[in-house]
Amino acid sequence: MNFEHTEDRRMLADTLNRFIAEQYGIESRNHIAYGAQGRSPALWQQFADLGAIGALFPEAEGGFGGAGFDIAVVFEALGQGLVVEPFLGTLMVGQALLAAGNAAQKARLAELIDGGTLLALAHEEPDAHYELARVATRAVPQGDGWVLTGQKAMVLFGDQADVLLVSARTSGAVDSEEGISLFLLPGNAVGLEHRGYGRIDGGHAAEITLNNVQVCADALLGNLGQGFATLERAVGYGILALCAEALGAMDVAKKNTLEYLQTRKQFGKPIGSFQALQHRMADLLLEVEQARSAVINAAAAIDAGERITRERALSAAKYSLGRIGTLVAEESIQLHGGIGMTWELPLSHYAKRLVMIDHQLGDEDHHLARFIALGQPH
Amino acid sequence: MNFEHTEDRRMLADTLNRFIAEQYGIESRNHIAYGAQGRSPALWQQFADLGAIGALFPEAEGGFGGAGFDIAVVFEALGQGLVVEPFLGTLMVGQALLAAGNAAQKARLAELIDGGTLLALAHEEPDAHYELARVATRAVPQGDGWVLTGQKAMVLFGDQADVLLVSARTSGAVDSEEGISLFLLPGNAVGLEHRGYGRIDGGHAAEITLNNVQVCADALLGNLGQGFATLERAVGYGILALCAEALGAMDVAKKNTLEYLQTRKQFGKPIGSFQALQHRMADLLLEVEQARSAVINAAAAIDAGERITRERALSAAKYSLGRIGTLVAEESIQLHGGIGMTWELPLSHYAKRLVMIDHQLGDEDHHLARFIALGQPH
Amino acid sequence: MDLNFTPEEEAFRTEVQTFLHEKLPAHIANKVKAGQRLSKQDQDEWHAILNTRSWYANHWPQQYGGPGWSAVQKFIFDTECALAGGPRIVPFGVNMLGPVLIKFGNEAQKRYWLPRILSGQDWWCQGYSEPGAGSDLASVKTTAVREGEHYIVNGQKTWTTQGQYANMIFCLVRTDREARPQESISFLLVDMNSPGVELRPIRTLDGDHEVNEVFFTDVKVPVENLVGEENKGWTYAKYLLTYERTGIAGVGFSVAALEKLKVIAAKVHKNGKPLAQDPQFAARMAKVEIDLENMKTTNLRVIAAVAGGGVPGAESSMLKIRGTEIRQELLSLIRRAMGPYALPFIEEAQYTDADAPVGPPEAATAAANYFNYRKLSIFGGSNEIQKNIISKMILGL
Amino acid sequence: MDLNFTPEEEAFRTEVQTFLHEKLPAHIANKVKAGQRLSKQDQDEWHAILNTRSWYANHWPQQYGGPGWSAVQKFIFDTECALAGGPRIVPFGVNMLGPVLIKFGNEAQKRYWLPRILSGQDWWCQGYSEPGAGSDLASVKTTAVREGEHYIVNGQKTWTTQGQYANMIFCLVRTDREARPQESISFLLVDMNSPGVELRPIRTLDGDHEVNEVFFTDVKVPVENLVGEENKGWTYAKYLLTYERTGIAGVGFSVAALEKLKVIAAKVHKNGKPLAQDPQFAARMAKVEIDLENMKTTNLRVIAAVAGGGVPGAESSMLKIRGTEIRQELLSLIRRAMGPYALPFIEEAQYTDADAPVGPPEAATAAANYFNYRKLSIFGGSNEIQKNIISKMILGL
Repeated sequence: MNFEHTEDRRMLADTLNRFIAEQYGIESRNHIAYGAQGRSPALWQQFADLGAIGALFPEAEGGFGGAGFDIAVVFEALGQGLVVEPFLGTLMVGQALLAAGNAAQKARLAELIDGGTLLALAHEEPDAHYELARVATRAVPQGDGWVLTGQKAMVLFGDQADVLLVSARTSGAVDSEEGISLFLLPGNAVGLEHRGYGRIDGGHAAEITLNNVQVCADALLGNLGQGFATLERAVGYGILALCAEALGAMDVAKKNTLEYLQTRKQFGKPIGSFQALQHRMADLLLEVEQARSAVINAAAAIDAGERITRERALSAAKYSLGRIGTLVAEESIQLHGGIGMTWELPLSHYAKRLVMIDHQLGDEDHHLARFIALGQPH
Repeated sequence: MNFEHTEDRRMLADTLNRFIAEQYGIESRNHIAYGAQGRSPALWQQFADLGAIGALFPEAEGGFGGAGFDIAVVFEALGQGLVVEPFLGTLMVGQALLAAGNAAQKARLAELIDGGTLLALAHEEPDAHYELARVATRAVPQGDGWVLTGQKAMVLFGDQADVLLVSARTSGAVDSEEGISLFLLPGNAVGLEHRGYGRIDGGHAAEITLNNVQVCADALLGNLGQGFATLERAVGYGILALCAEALGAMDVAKKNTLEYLQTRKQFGKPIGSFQALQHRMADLLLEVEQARSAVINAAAAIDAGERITRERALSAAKYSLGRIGTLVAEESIQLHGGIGMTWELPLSHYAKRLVMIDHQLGDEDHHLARFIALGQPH
Repeated sequence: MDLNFTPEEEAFRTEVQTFLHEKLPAHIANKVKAGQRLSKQDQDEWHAILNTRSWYANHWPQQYGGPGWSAVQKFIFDTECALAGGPRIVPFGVNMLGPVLIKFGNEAQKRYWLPRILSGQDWWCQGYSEPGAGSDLASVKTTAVREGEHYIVNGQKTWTTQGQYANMIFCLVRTDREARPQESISFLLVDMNSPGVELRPIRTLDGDHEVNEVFFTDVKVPVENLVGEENKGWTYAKYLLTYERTGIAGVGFSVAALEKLKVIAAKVHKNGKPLAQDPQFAARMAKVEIDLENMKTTNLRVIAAVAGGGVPGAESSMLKIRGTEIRQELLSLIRRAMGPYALPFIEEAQYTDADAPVGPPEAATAAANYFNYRKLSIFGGSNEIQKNIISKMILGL
Repeated sequence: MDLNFTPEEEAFRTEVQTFLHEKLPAHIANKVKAGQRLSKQDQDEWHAILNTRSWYANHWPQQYGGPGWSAVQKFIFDTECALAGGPRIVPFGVNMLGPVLIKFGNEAQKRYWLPRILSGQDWWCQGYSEPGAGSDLASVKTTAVREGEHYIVNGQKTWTTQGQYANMIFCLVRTDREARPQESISFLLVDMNSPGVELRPIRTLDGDHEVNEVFFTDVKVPVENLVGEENKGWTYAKYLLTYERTGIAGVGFSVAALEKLKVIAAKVHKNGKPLAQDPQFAARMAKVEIDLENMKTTNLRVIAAVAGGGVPGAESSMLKIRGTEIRQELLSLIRRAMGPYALPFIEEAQYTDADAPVGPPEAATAAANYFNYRKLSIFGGSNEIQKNIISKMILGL
């Protein structure tokens, strides 16, 4: 047993933290995050050059990491800096390519690691509400290829992506795990419409409409109708990433709140001398340490163990980080008082991100229910 | 709108409180509650003489009350005094007699109000876990009457009751609301076995086994197979009573805890001067006031409104009092520290009663689920 | 003990409902129901409509233009208004300053200022909080020094809600630097257009501009703008803070929000079934519904006690704490119900329907309102301060 | 970063499992699994079995008869023991006094007392708490006045767990009335059979007799029973309280309790379906299971930090708080799962199977254990005191 990161990972974290502190300070970050694109292609390129993308993928495929703890280290640093660049989509689509891609498809990975391609996962749909198997978008065979029709919701940077990984149903009922196929589409495919928008916590996303989009045979990723397992694996990486990001963000929120309690005075005393606030801060600290353990459990599980064990650890972590992230956000604001609600204070942006992470890839209720369902005898 | 009790009810409460303070102080109470019978027939008779039983039933039937607020006033006083006498069974069976009894059956009410009969509701069964419609006990016609076979769980004073109101299935599936019939049985019926025991919070109960118990035709209460509505109504009164009892008990627990915080010193100061404890006490106070409102809502609803409205208010109250009662019990003990766990301190018995009330007639989870189910479109 | 409203009260409810049905403009009600922000024009319009029936200053005695309502009537009015989508009455002039003037102002002040409040001629804002003071209102640093027939005011106020609409501000100022805080504060009315007054917006985390900082640099204020006596302002300030706090639980707001939530939970689907049938979400909804049902009665009990001659002291702190908790929980649930659609943020959709929201219509404001209303447990005396008050007053700790 | 135990540690786990399988008496394991109370004989028997392998004093260095285990090994041992139904080792002699004697006792004391602990010849209890002192241990009032070769002890101790089995008690006593508390306390070993020692049982709310009051009236204690230096006892007391606190979370207990709860929830039916399928109950179970999974790793992280040379300070307060919360929640759920059958109370069924319980077998002890274990958050430094410690040490508040 060993709870220290390897030397390599510590160096990676240091490098990222330094780069973010220098280039991605809160003012730059807000400028980028709430700007027209919701991201900075220039800084994204620099992240790639630093190896932040490569760290998400194994050496055998051109990266230099790819283990659960590599991903956790990268996203924890991104969370500390509230980085809004398209890491999440890159991780999920990249892992899907790795898991199910043919040689030609895997070959895209190099470009991806270089930061040259912007990838987006277009999977969730308006009525799914986090249920992974719910796919109403249909792919109908036509000639050598397929025609795709349907709607995709809240696709991260879906308005700017070079390539979208789209899930579509080729058979089965609308909520069946069987019959889901995955397709790689260029962002500018004919019939693909998008409505882009900013997110309340910064960054961009888009609604995607597929109006009889024609794709060739080689657009199919993996086996026909067998896309669910690939999807679950890719989204599992996304869940781990979001959990680690939340951990990074809550560490900053906690630190800011602690400093505020130590320095802010009211009724002539630092407000941190009030016992009721001390005990709430102690609770918060305890919860953050439990959240840290949940991330460690998820990072360890993603590389080992059979499906049920792995997915339960991921759901346990997403439930924990969702619940604790919202708690940390709300308590941090409350302990700050009015100033905690101002745009000017970095804390408020951390609070927003922490709450909104619970709205991505399944909220605490969803993952608690999933944890229970996965634990039932089959 | 008026939140004052009538003069009559205030007098009744005063009388009961005085009597309990004089005759049912905590030492006498514990002697009675944890004694061989778990009750005091002599004091029960005095309660009857004071009108405490009569207050539970309407004037038209020989009582002098019977409204929701009459019942609440009586049981709140009983809760303040931790009285273990067989009021609950008396209320529920008495109300069932009122609702569904024929002239001969109703005639028993006078004796009941005089304290001369000990009644028990024998309804819940081992696998029901609070589900009201679950009745596996069967009544099979034989000659003019019926033969009853089955098991009844946790029947209050079931080992000492003169008369038991027993639910049994005469048709329908085991969990159907249709097909439940109600029978009045003498406590010494042939084939009726009981195993009596003390309860952890004082008072007695018993497991009842019905081994081919033969009853005559006139034992049937109400219409054959239509007992559910009567049962629901009777248990509704029981729920209101338990809620009011819990309110009375939590007022005492709160008062004791407050006094302790004011007088007990640690590190040279009254522990009530520690802000973390102050805030928890403020929370407790707030919860108790919400509990009080829940009892008022239930008492008002039981006399008015159609079934769904009434039963939702009752479930809302039982959920509230279950949740808040347990909270008050746990916090009261915790704020007292070690002394709060001692048998010698009255508080510990209030805490036990508060927690165990949640195990009677449906716990907070059960009533939350019931509140939800009753609110769904039918 | 009787939970029913009297026939007169029920008739009043009908009267309010009819009024709202006839007079509440649809363009305003739609915005309120959608959780959108209102413009100054919207608010002025609604105030004027209410004032046609003396219902705007509904906390005022009849002699000053109020309706002379009981606390129960106010409760009924607030609830019906909220259910119909009527906006909250902006409280600064009519509900805060008005009662102080009526109780402590001189005749000239009452004659001059009260009608201007009713007519909407003056839009008031509040100069209570100062930077770094938080809920410690007695630590006022803004000074007012008497020079002939004027006070010269210097200092800074903050968290001034809707100050950008206001032409007048009522302020707590320090008029004696030597005495202890409670004996050195005065209550002063300041024209926002005076030279030396500067307003700077504070942007909140949801991107909105609702609160402001107000700076005073050698601002000349005529002495007739002093309310009551010099150095007695702390008394008036406390009166203002505790006046008519029986509506503080915001039950009307919550009842309307719960109704909205139920509609959403029946409409939003999770994998083919309404969210209302998801066990965890249903439990969250039921818990807050029960808490609200209890709170309604708790609130009415406090109102009845006040009507019976009691004084709402720490009870209003209880209403404030649990009332805001319930409102915040309801806004959390609306946010949660949106699923991934809580993330998109079209700033314009906060104000107008011109820019269609992404996802269900309720999604447009769900997250922003959730964040915005974190203020409920902070402003107006934070919930922590309310717990201190309960400890002192009810518990005697 | 690697969460796996080493092959050596896994081999150790197997060794422990084999030992438990072979040596743990069934009559003891059954009682533990049923949540029944153990007799002194049961506990003595188990201690002696462990001591055949030097596993009884498993916190001691090898030179004194301990196994020289790492913190990880202790964690594995505790978890496997709990899962197998092995009783908790009674800590007072072996885990509390032992380490103090080893660190601060003189050679004669070590030679005399340590073997008697191992053999079970002495049964120790703890004389720390005093009436009215609660978690404020420094406010010791029991006095020890030196007279020739003896101390004369007067005063009272309380919450003395299993004092009725003990022949020896270690006490904090005040040996200087003038100096401030931390410089006037001494650490004294007292024979319970000395004239003037009186033990009175305290009955707890669950009807049990587990804790006691101990009264000292002019009790003569030989000076050689003083541990370390006079007036330095506070240092030893604090050492005792903070020594080896990495097991304080009680993860083993919780893992076993969760397993028991799952069995119960699969077996107990609510209207025809296992309780495990009731959405609200399933959610309660899942929440505590996840919290426990996280706590396991939190605990191992602290253990690893200690192994790496760190000192468990406030971290052990975190383990104490959340560890006891989890244990109490599991006991609550077992109580809840019993439904109405939580109410029957057959006192004898707490101790023996002779009197069959009412309802499912687990019902016999469910409510009583729930009430009894409210102590977890009170004794051993209440959870409130632990939060104060966290505030001071980690937060610097």
